[in-house]
Amino acid sequence: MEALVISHQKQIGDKMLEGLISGLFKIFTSNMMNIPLIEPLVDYLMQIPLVNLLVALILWRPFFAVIILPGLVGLLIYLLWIVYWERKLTARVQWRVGPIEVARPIRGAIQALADGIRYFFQEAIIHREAHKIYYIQLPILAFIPILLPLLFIPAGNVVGIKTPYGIQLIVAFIALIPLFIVAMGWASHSRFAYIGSLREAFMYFAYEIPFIIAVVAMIYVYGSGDPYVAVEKQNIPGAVLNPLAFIVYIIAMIMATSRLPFEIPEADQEIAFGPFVEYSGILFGLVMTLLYEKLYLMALLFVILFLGGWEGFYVGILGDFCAPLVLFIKTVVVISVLVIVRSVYARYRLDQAIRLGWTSYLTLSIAALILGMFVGVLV
Amino acid sequence: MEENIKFLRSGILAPIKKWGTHWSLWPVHLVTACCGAELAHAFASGYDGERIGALNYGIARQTNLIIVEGAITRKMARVLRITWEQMPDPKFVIIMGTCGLNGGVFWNSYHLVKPFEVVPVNYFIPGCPSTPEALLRGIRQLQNEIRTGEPRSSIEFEKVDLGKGKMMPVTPKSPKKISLAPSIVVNVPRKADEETKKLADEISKLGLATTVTGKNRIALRVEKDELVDAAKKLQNFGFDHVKNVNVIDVPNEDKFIVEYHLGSYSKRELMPVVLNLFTELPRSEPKLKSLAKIFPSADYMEREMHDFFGVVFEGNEWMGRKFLLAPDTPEYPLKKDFKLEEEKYLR
Amino acid sequence: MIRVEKVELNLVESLKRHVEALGEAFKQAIKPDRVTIEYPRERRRYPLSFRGFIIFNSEKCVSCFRCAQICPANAIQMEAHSKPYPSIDYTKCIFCHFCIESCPTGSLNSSKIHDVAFRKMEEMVVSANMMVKLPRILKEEKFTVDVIVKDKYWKLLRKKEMDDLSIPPIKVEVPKKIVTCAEPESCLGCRLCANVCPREAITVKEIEVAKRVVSYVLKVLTEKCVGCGLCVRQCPMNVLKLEVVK
Amino acid sequence: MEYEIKVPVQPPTELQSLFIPIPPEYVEEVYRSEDFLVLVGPQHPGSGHMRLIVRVHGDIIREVIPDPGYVHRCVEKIAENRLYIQNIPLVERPSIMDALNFNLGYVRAIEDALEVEVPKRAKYIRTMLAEICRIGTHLYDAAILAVFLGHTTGFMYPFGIRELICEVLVRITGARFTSSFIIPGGVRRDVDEQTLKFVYETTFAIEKRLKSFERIFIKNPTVIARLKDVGVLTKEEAIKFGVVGPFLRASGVEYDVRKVEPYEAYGELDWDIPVADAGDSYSRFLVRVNEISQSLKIVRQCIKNMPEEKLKDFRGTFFDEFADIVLPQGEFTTLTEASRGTLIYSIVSDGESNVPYRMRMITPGWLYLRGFMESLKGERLADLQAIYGSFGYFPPEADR
Repeated sequence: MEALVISHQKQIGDKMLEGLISGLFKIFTSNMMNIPLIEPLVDYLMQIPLVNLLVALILWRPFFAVIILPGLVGLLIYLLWIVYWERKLTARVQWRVGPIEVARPIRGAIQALADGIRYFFQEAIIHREAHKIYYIQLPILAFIPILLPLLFIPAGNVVGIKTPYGIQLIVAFIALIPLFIVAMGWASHSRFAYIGSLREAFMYFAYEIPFIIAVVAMIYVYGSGDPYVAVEKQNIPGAVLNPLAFIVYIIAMIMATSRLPFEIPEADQEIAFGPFVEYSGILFGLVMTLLYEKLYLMALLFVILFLGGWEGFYVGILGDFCAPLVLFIKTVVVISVLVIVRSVYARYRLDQAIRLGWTSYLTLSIAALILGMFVGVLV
Repeated sequence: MEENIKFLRSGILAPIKKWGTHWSLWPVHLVTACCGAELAHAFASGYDGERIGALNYGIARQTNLIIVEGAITRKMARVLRITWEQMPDPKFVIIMGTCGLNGGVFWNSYHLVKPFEVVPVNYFIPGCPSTPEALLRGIRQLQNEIRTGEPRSSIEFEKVDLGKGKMMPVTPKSPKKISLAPSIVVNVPRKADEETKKLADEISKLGLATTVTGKNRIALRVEKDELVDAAKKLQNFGFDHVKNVNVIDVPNEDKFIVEYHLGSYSKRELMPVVLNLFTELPRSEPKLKSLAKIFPSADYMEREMHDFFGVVFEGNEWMGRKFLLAPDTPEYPLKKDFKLEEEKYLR
Repeated sequence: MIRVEKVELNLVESLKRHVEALGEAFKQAIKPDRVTIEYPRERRRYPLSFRGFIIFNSEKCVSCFRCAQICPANAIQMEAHSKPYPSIDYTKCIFCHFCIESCPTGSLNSSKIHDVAFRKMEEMVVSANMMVKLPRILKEEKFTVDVIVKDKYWKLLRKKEMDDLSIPPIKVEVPKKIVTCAEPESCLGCRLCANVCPREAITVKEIEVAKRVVSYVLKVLTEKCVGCGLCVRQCPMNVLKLEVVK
Repeated sequence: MEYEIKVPVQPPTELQSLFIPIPPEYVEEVYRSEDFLVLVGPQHPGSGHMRLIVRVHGDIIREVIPDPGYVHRCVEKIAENRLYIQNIPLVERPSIMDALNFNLGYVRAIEDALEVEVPKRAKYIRTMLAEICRIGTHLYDAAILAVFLGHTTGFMYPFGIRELICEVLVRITGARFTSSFIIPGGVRRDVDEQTLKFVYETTFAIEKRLKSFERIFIKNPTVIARLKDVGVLTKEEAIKFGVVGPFLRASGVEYDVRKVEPYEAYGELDWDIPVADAGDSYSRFLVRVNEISQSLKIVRQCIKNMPEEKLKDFRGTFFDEFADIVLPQGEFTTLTEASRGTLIYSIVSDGESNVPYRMRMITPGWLYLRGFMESLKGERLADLQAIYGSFGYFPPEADR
């Protein structure tokens, strides 16, 4: 009797599992990417039980957008590339070679990987006066505001969550990141970290308002906060539609991600990396990439708003994969050009940057807003 | 914990770790002395240390290599140790420059310590300063050591038999001749041009006895108590800053000679002139009034002389405290009774 | 006198300068004026006047101690081999090459070796018998780089060859000298000169001139004397002199 | 209206464990008055080998107390124990990029005492070398200033150009930095025509490269924004605190030892001293930039007017010629215009020993340290590095 009950329960369990799997499978397949290039392979894998679930999951559009491209995997590739490229480009401008000996045939392209591995295996020191729990948690928690915007960034029909307020949500989540940096500075309990946190907070005020106004100006131009509408309306790129907002956005990107000439919160020579002064080992590896990740998010939004988003070339054989790829390539190119400012500019002082932010820069952004309203009426 | 460390050192991931560490030796920014100039060359456009993965980086926490650039003084030794302790494991030390090895030209200095007694050292690089190539060679050797696990010098000397013999019975005399009873006169009159003589006469009219000690050099002797008055007079005359404060220790006459070299920036005709205002003090009670109030430019040099000789400049707020020297330096090292180690010519 | 004017930036001037700076950066990014010598792969060719590790020629050395005594860092100390020969302590050597300049016979010479890393301090004390031959150093290079300036433009010229690190010894033209006694009557007979001589070329004989009056005869074996001058410097009465031999 | 908030203040304990030359009462007083002590250096990316104890009120610097001596290597004491000739390498160590100026000053003091006449060709070679070192030092300082402002390209370019200067020095003297080339009565060896030609060509190459540097750093608006009107020393202040060299000239005083008391070949050449009136960090920097072009001019003139003359080669006789120099009794003071300002050697001799009885060496860094500290007062904390860089403060030079 008991055995029967168990087997019955087991049967019910099996059935439930089966139902779950088939339900999931149905969800995944209903919204699956269509890539002609790998179709034979996908077809083959789909016949293998369980593996087909995995394949379906990977090719499920929301999953693909968040985890693969332009999401996490893309982010990782971008990180390895940009850290290397920034060093290499800077070296090129500076009459030298840059990292090369690590892998000479590919011009040292895996230098960032070597540094990452070194960080990973290095001792992570938590010094005595730090607030231990927050000190360790914050670099990891800081990934939340990095990952959340990825949900709303669309690439063609590959999108995490589709909403007409996508742009506003992305901006809102990006605005969370400085909070974590300030908190890290506080948890570090060090003089320079303290000064650095203050600087970060001040800089936040300097760039955030013009940045939001620039985005709002573009929303006026397109008449909607929906990324799809924005991309659709860009027969002429947004950069031409509202060049003022374009300039404001570029400066905001530089300011928000602490690039020179606005590398004020970190200010290596003044306050020794400010909020990150005490971090070492893998924790420093995490916080060091934080601002690169922020740059990536802002550049994704930048491409969507000003450079026609995923509209570019279309290769039939890539199918749905084409749009994320175009978006990704555009983003990386934008950033790769942008990092040249590191080798051109000296650092502004905090008060100069804030004055700039609240006077000419704010004025420029308001002008961009007014222009955006006019253009919005016309388009 | 120890197991974990052991796993990291020799476990399955050890080769990856070694590879990462070996291509990512980041020296910390700890400039300790003048070899820093060559270090900068090694990491600047000319040699570009970044090629081999070494990126000069800001502070101790994020780096794993200390390059000790030359002399480590008693003051700096503490900082070196603190920096080394702040660095996360695994960490390495390279010493460049002879100052950091056995002192080089400063081998018998009273203010130097040997860095290899402060921190464990992986490689030593000779040279004063070491060339950028030598520094890169040091980093390269360290990379090889991390990769292969066996430390090696990059040079091999070939021995040639030169026979065996004895040193001669008498050690050759040192070339130094040092007078045992030196007589020190700082105002030896020397011939000079007319202008200097005229100027000396003019200054003499202020009621101060001058000697011309060369072209544009005038010496002026005053008594200890008259120093402040004389300085005020000279300030009104046009001398506006102190170029040098000097103390000469003459133990066999039991005196200190305290000199102030005055100059002028505001009067064109006084610009080339260096006026040596000096006075003598008994060695047992080396006290005099400070001139730092009249000439603020003398302030730091008076503090320095207090460090070196123990002369008390009354009125200078820094007296009784060390300024330039570390707290554990021998007392008043520039006095003649403090002797340095002598040279040896035989091994 | 040149008066440096105060800079006033207006918007136009400022923008112009921004463009200039960015333009320079982009120009370099596209066509860099690279000046890097990639050291482990290539080696800069230093001129023959370069001051590097010291090479020693034991045949010419007269053990005159000049190198040891002129050394500002006291890095050279004499070591007993068949004769006293200099040994160099590279933990102290500052490569000023006063020793080479002082050597009257040209037994010390420079080389182009300078890029050396030692593992231990003890290895850095180099005896005379290790300095005779050019030491072997680790070489990884394939190219040699010359710095040339041509038509106001600075270039690096790479050649696929290994640089010879030895420097041909420079001929020293110092006339040979030997020691003579200039004032034999002042001799104290302290025998310092005889004892300090590395070649045992001086003998001092005692002669009784009258009762309790002793005179000393100082004899120099001219064939043994190499004119190192140690005795001249040692003599407390300055009775010895170096004289040029024809 | 301000309310006084009474909070028990506890000065940080870590200050006691460091070697800090200020009394604990001072620390306590600072913390009671709402101020904050920031220790900058010696292990800090934006400081050299010295500690600055900065008392800040908010972001404004109230007072800076220097803590020098981290590179004090006792040159003066050691010099009393060495032969005159052995001191030549010693005196150039404090400032190795400026070695030949330091060397020259010391040798001139000996020559002044011994009244030696120097061959004219040797004088021209010395002048040329001194100016090459001056270019090198100004470039070095520009590079350090750039890196303090976070401008890495501004760091790399001057150091790239310095490679050429090192090449010139190594061809002439045999060493990249510390050449010990100038000796009493001349130079160690003659310079051949080919090298002189190379040096001549190099001056143009340097000029050409400096154009790039000018576009990317000197005229960069961000650099001007950081340096202009920062750390101002008025003419009166500069004189009062005894500032020297280009920093004095930047405050409007026309004082250059090479002009007021010409030595070597400076009296015979055609050149000018740049002077600025503003006294701020940017004019301190620009004065030195202008000096580089003047120095290049001097170098070219030296090579063009170089007299043909055979110089003595000291090889083999170096010891016999120089080991036994004995200076006459007295004190001999020479002023030299080193790159960063007036360099003073004052040698006291007893007339019998062949070592100096006392050698006083005052380096420019030590002389303008006071002015540097005064110029920091009232500025923002972030400007500390800008002012530091604009002074080109090099602690080994100041501490000796």
